[in-house]
This record gives sequence, C-alpha cells and structure tokens, in this order.
Amino acid sequence: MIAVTACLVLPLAAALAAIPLGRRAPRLALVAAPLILLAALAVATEIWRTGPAQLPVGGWLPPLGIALVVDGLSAAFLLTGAIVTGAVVLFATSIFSTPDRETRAGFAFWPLLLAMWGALNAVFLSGDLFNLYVALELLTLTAVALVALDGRRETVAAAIRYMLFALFGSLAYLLGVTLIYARYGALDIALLRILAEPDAPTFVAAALMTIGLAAKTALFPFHAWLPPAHAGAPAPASAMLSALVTKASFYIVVRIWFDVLPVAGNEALAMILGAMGVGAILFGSVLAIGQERLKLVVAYSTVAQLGYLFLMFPLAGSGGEAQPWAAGAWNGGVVHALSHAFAKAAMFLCAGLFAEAIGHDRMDGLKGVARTMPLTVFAFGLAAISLMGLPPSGGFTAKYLLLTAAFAGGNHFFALVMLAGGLLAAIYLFRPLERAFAKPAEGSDITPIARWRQAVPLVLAGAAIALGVFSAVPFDLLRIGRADAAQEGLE
Amino acid sequence: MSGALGHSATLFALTGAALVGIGLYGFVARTHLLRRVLAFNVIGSGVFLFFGATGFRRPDLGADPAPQALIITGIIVALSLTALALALITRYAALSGRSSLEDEAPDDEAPDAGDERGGG
Amino acid sequence: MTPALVFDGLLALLAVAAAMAAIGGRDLFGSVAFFIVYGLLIAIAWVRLDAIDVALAEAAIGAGLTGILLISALARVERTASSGESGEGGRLAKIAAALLCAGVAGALAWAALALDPQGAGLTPLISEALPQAGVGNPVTAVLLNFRAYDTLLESIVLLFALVAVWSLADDGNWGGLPGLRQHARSDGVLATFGRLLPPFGLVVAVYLVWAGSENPGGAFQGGTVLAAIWLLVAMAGITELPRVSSLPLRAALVFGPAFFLAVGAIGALAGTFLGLAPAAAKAIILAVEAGLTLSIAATLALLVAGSPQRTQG
Amino acid sequence: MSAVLLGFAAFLLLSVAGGLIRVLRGPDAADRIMAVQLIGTSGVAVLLLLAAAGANPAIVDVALIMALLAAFAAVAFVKSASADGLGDPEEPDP
Repeated sequence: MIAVTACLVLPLAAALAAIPLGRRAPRLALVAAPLILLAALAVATEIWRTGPAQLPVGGWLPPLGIALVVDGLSAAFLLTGAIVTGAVVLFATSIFSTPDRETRAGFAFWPLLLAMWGALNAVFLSGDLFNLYVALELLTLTAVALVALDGRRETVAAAIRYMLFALFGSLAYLLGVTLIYARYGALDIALLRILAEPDAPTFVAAALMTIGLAAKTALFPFHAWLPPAHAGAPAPASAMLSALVTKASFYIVVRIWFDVLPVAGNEALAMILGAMGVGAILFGSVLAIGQERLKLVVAYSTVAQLGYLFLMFPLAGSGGEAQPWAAGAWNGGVVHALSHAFAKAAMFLCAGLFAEAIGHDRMDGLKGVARTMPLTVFAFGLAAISLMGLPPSGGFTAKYLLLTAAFAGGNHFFALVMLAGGLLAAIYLFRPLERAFAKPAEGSDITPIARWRQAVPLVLAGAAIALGVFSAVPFDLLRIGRADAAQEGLE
Repeated sequence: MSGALGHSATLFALTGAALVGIGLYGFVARTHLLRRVLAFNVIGSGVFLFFGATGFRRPDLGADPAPQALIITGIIVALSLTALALALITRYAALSGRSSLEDEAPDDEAPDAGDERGGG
Repeated sequence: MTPALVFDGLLALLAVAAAMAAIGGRDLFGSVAFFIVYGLLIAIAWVRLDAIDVALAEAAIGAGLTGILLISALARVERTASSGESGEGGRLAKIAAALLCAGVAGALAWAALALDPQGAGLTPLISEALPQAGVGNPVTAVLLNFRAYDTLLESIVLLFALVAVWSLADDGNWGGLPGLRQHARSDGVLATFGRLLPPFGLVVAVYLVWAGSENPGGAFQGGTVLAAIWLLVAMAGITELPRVSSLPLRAALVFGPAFFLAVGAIGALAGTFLGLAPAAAKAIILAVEAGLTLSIAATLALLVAGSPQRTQG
Repeated sequence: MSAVLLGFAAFLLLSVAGGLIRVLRGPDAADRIMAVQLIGTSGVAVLLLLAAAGANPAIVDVALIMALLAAFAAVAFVKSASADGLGDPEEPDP
C-alpha cells in the first residue's frame, strides 16, 4: 500500500525541505497538504475495500521488525488529522508568510507544523510500542516549540511547564515499554494481544504507560500546563494542539487498552481513569465559565472535553467479558475524539480571527462581532453545538453513545456527570456567543478579515456537524479491524 | 533474574531502579529548572540501565542487541529533548531574570496569563 | 565475593552516590560536575553489561554532550537570572515526594525480580536474521535495518530539536550567527588545542562510523566526535560557525535524514517501505550512515552553540 | 588473569571515590573541574583494564571517546569560568 507510505513520507519530506526552502516554505506546504490529504483518503478507501492490513516496515516481521497498522481507527484519525491540518495550513499562509525577508517565526512555523503532521501520522499508523515513543517525542518537540513561537515571556513559561509534564510523561511511558519488552521480548501491539498475560510486570507496565500518556493528554489532574500553552500559542498552532496533539496520546491509550490489556483485568485502573475524566469534565467546565479571555475559555473547554474521552474505559468495561454496551462506549469515545478535533480546531481558528479583528482576545471586545463577522460567528456557533452535544452533531452522537453505555452498564454517576458537563458547556459557550450578538460597543475598531479565511473554520465546524448527520459512514469505517475487546456484544 | 543472583545484571537492574527513584525526586521536589533537566537525564539513564540489565539476563547469549539499539535511540531522543528544554530555560531566564517557574506573578497584560495554577 | 562482583558493586554505589550528589547538591556548578562523573560511571556500567555500542553512545552523548549543554546553559542562565532555589516545598512535601519516589523504585525492583531469568529477548531471532542484514554488528543491524524506521524518525527528532532551539532566537538576530563570539589567546593552550586535536578527532570519527558495521560504533557516536571537534575549533576562536541562514549549512543539516527518507521511499516504490535487498544492504547502510554522520555532526554542534545571538561576526 | 585486572580496576574506582569527595568539597569551581578531570582519567584507565580483562579491543574505543570528550568538557568548563564565559583565562584583560 503505497498510500500508507505516502502518509508518512510526504509530510516528513516536506518538513525537511521547508528548512532549506525558508521563505518559499508556505508555497511548498500548500502543494504538500492536498497530496497528504489524498493519501489519507486513499488509505481509507483501500481498507474500506480490502479490510485491515499490517505492513512490516523493511519486510521484517515483528517481533524483529516494526509493523504499521492500518485499520478503521487509524484511517479515521489519519483523515481527521489531514482535514484539520490541511485547513490550518491554508489558514496560516496569511499569518506566517514572509515575502521579502525570512523572519524567525515565519521560518520556524512551517517545518515545525509539517513535522508535527508527520509525527501525527506516524503515531496513527504505528503498531509498535517503542516506535510510538519516538513518534510521540517528535510530536512533543514540535508542539512545545510552537507554544513558544510567540516569543513572549509568558508563552516561553507556558512552553516550559508543558515540557516538564511532557518529559515526565515520556519517561513513564518509556519505562512501561521497557518492562513490556523485558517481559515478552516483543513490542508489537498485535503480537502482544496474543502474548499478554495478567501478571505483575504487565500490570506495572500498563499503569506506567497509561499515566505517562495521560500526562501528555493533559487529563485531570495533569492538566495544569494545557490552558496557558494552548491559549498562548498562535491560533493555527492552538488548533493543532487542542484538536490533534492531545488526541495522539489518547489514541495510543486506546490502542494499548483495547489491544494489549484486555487480559490484564484492570477494573480498578479503568475506574481511576474514569474518575480522572469526571474530574476533568467538572473542573475544566467550571473554570472555563470564569475566564475573561476567549482563548482561555476554549482551552479550558479542551480540558473538560478530554475528560469525556477517558470515560470510555470504565464504560466499555475491561476484562474482555462480553458486554453488549462495550462497542457503544468505544464508538462514542472515538467519535467524540474526532468531532472534538473538528470543533475545537474551528473554535481556535475563530478565536484567532476575532483577536485579529479586534486586536485582543478579551471577551468584552467581542461585543457586536456578529454584525461584522457573521461567517466566523456562525462557525463558532456550529462548533459550540457539537461541543455542547446538541443534535445533529458529532458531539451529540458521541455523547449519546456514551450515555447509553453508561445507563446500560448501570454507571448512573458517569451519566449524571456527562449531562452536567453538557449543561456547563452550554453556559461557558453561551457567554462569548451572547457578547457576539450584543450591541457593538462605542468606538470599537474592527480590522476587516478576508472572507476565505473566515470560511476555513466554517468548513471544520461543518465537518463536526457532518460527523453527526452522516454518522453511519464513520461507524462503518471504525468497524474495520476493530479490536475484539471493543467489539464484544456487537450485534 | 532472582535465580541468577551473583550475576551483575540483577545488580545493575536494581541500580537502574534506584536511579529512577533518585532522579524522580529531583524532578518533583527541586525547583531550579536546570536541576530538573539534569534530574530528567538521571531518570532517563536509570530507565536505560534498567532496560539494558534486563536484556543481559543470559550471559551465555550475550547482551540482547534489540534493547541496546533502542537505548541508543533513546539516548539521542533524550539529548534532543534536553537541548530544547535548556534553550527554553535560557530564553526564559533572559526574558524574566528567573531560573524557576514558581511564584510567578500573574501578568495582566498578557493575553495568556493563566489565573489558575492548581492541580497536578 | 568475586572480584567482578566487588567491582560492579563499587561501580553501582559510586553511580548512585554521584546521582544523589547531582540531585541533592546546593551548588549547581557542582551538580553539573557530578552529573558528568555520573555519566562516565554509567558508561563503564554499559561495558560491564556487554553493551559496548551503548557505552560509546553514553560516553559521547550522555556524559559528554549533555554535560557540555548543561555547562553552557548554566553559564548563560547565571548571567541573566537570579540564582537560588527559592520556593522549594516544605519538609512535609519533600517527605511525600521521597516516599513516592521510593515507591516507584521499589515497584521497578519488584517487577525486575519477577522477570523470567531465562528470558532471551530477541537475541536468537536477531542472530538468525543477521546474515541477511548486510552488517555484522547486530546492534547496527537493528538500528539501520530491522528497526530502521525508528532510527529514521530519531534522526528527524534530533534535527527538529535544532529547529526548535533556533525558533527561540531574538527576532532581530534571525539569520545571524549561533551563540556569542568566542575568543582565545592566539598562541595559548586553547588555540593550540584547537589546532592539534582536529586531525585526531577526524580519524577517530571516520573509524567509528566505518567500524560500526562490524564492531561497536556507528553514525551517532562518530557524528558526536565530529561535532565535538568542530566546536573545539570554534571555541578556540579559529573559525566561526556558519550563519543559520546559510544554505550550505541547512543543506548539510537536512541531507542525512532526507537521504534516509529517500531510501525508504524508493524501497516503498519497489514494494516495501525501507526495504533493503540483502545484496545491496551493506552499501546502502554505509551510505545512509555516512550521510547521517555528516548531518548529526552539524546538528549537534549547532545545538551546543545555541540559537543565533548576533548578526555580525 | 582477568580477576586480577578486575581487582586493579576496582582499586581505581576507589580513586574515583576520592575524586568525588573533591568534587563535593570544592571549594572553587577550578577544584571541581580538576577533580572531574582526574576522575575522567581514572575512568579511561578502568576501561583499558576492562578491555584487557575481557580481551575485547572494542572497549578501548570507549576509552578513546571518553578521553576525547573529557578534554572537550574541560575546555567547556574553562570557557564558562572565564570572564565573559566566551574567552580564555590566558587572555590579557581586554
């Protein structure tokens, strides 16, 4: 499958070429982005026709070599990543273009963004625990650098705080991986699915890897780094960070939990993850309500929304016994990750446009923007619908599935928290929208924004809605090659 | 490995575990940013030593080459992260005159000044 | 008690002591000194674990370059920032942290002792596949053939660490020279050192890369030595490092990973991503290693030098 | 034979321990640098003994790298101790 290789090689090659190209890098990115999107589409259609595949890199079969895994889950994330990143590339060309002389940020942004894309695709395609580590570190490196790109003291501090959590997360994950290798002599996830046994080293390894990845995903209580980092980065970078970078580590957790660990009997560990998710939903939502800056509202909303993702683990039930609601919870968690990616990317891009138009991102400055920037406000509203979980959106489908699983499994507490989270999201998202529709303040000065740039977040927000309207398509895609543990009890 | 006591692999695996503990203490309990990066490197080499020792359980077969290769990769990755962390810290020191993150005064001018510092 | 056990026990004890001193000390300069000693001891431990390739990497990178990065970062931070570790947590927090860390170390030790003492890992599989790998050193075979994909990503990680470091420059200095101007007395010890050592280092570096295919060594170790030599010459004030805007420099930085990636892509067109035909494997691996050595050397040297800090030489 | 060599190597480690005390006590940066250099030299000697004990010439390469990089670390140390952190203690004051 040449398309799979293209998904890895194209963004990395573009990232490398962007370094010597300097000022011409934006044009290169504009050429590369549609190609990578096409490659991701080709991967999805290919597995749609022929089913899941395992591709040994270099022809060496695991455990000796590394195998790439292409199934519905990886294709869904590849495609989401390609759509969001493609939109970000388009959006960023007018911010980080340097027509006359190469500038620092104008140089650094493009190779970092393209390498981030390559790292994301590498994570989504890798089936090897150590290879995932290297890909994850490439992702972290580019993410931290993009947080600090502004160069102000506060953003550098935010980047350092992010880096400290990320370093902690890497070490914990790496330690888990070494234990797995020491125990099984293998790092391939598909092989480990067969080999794994519920014993002491496996349990310690699972706990370490999960904690490390949770820190990288900013799951409560490891969330403290996220709001300043995501709010301080330039808008296109914030969109990447909130939409995709946090999802990459979550994606690995899903792979590990449903492929490696179903045998490890981690009822307690799953409940801890669920409790952390509950903490994230409540804590993130309540703090989002109190923020006076739009980007911080959106960033705290990310903290809250990430919490839903981790409810998937206790709701799907571990231990591998057939639970009729497991598939629903799994689908709900994954669709939530995808629709949040679209909605949050749209929202950060909207926030960036508002800030450009009014010169800052304080909430009171938003008064009346609905009149001058109706397109952007509409996109923000659509994204908000998905985040609140209102129909007909991807966010609704996801939360509906998670809620159904919670009631079916008798987890009423989780259901209650999810409902409360939806209500709180309505409150914190209503505040900026209410201001946008208010009467404009006297003497407010608004810089006009080009229409095509306002259309970019609209497309992303539309994708979040479409995920709900046409939910049969993602469900069929995700079904391809799904792990047994996520399939138990499926009709 | 307990069956092979007297053989140095056990000793070095336990040393690696101890180094992870020592480094982790420095990483959480000390505040000077440079020392935390140093602690990160101590944890890292502890993890590697632990890994390498578990790969040397069978002296009759020699050291397992796979962990060795992974460790070399890990050393380069750790160096890359260290270099970035140090560059961030020098930049931060130049901008703020500080060498630790704690007691940071909230800055009202900054659009990103988080007004919440609780949690983990 | 065999002499081997006495030696290893003493070595482990010293490494733990050096680590504790590096973590616990008051004076940061002393901590960095302890860290370098710690790295040397760990390199010796790798020799005792029969992992010569890792020992080389640790001596060159873990102890060598990381230590030097720390020294120069310390010098820069102390020039601009107030020192002192104010705001360290209270006694109770420290005890809690110590207990947590002891718990983690204990859990690891417990997991290590629970492992099967007969576990052979991948050793048998690797020896079986080695004849098709193109190189005789099994570690190089894993790095550049069996798990070449890891190594490809890792070379890109290193390069992007440099891009990230550069991205922290002052806007006004963009495109300029990395680090501050170095100077030394023209006939002093340092300058003499800078003239004498390069030929030596060059030979050692080339030897390490060449030897890596059959014996311990390889691109990363050789590249580190080259980087150290280049930096030494620059530190002695004999040459300047190039501007970050220099196209030849950027080409040199990108060349190794790009060549490696191209090899992978060509393999994909022929059927397997990063696939190397056994007959051509040795030649391809040596070519990739040569390219990587060049790029790694340039990247590491510029990582140590830091982001551009001036526009005039 | 190898046991004797390992015994010697262990003895050299004791000198490393002595060096560690000097690094700890200082009091000057220069004392610490000198102690690190001493330890580096002992480390090289230990490696050479291990190479002989294990009859493994590749270990000599490790010793070679260690010697080279230790010299380099000394330069970096000396640099950082000079007046502006970029010069050479031998230079006359500018």
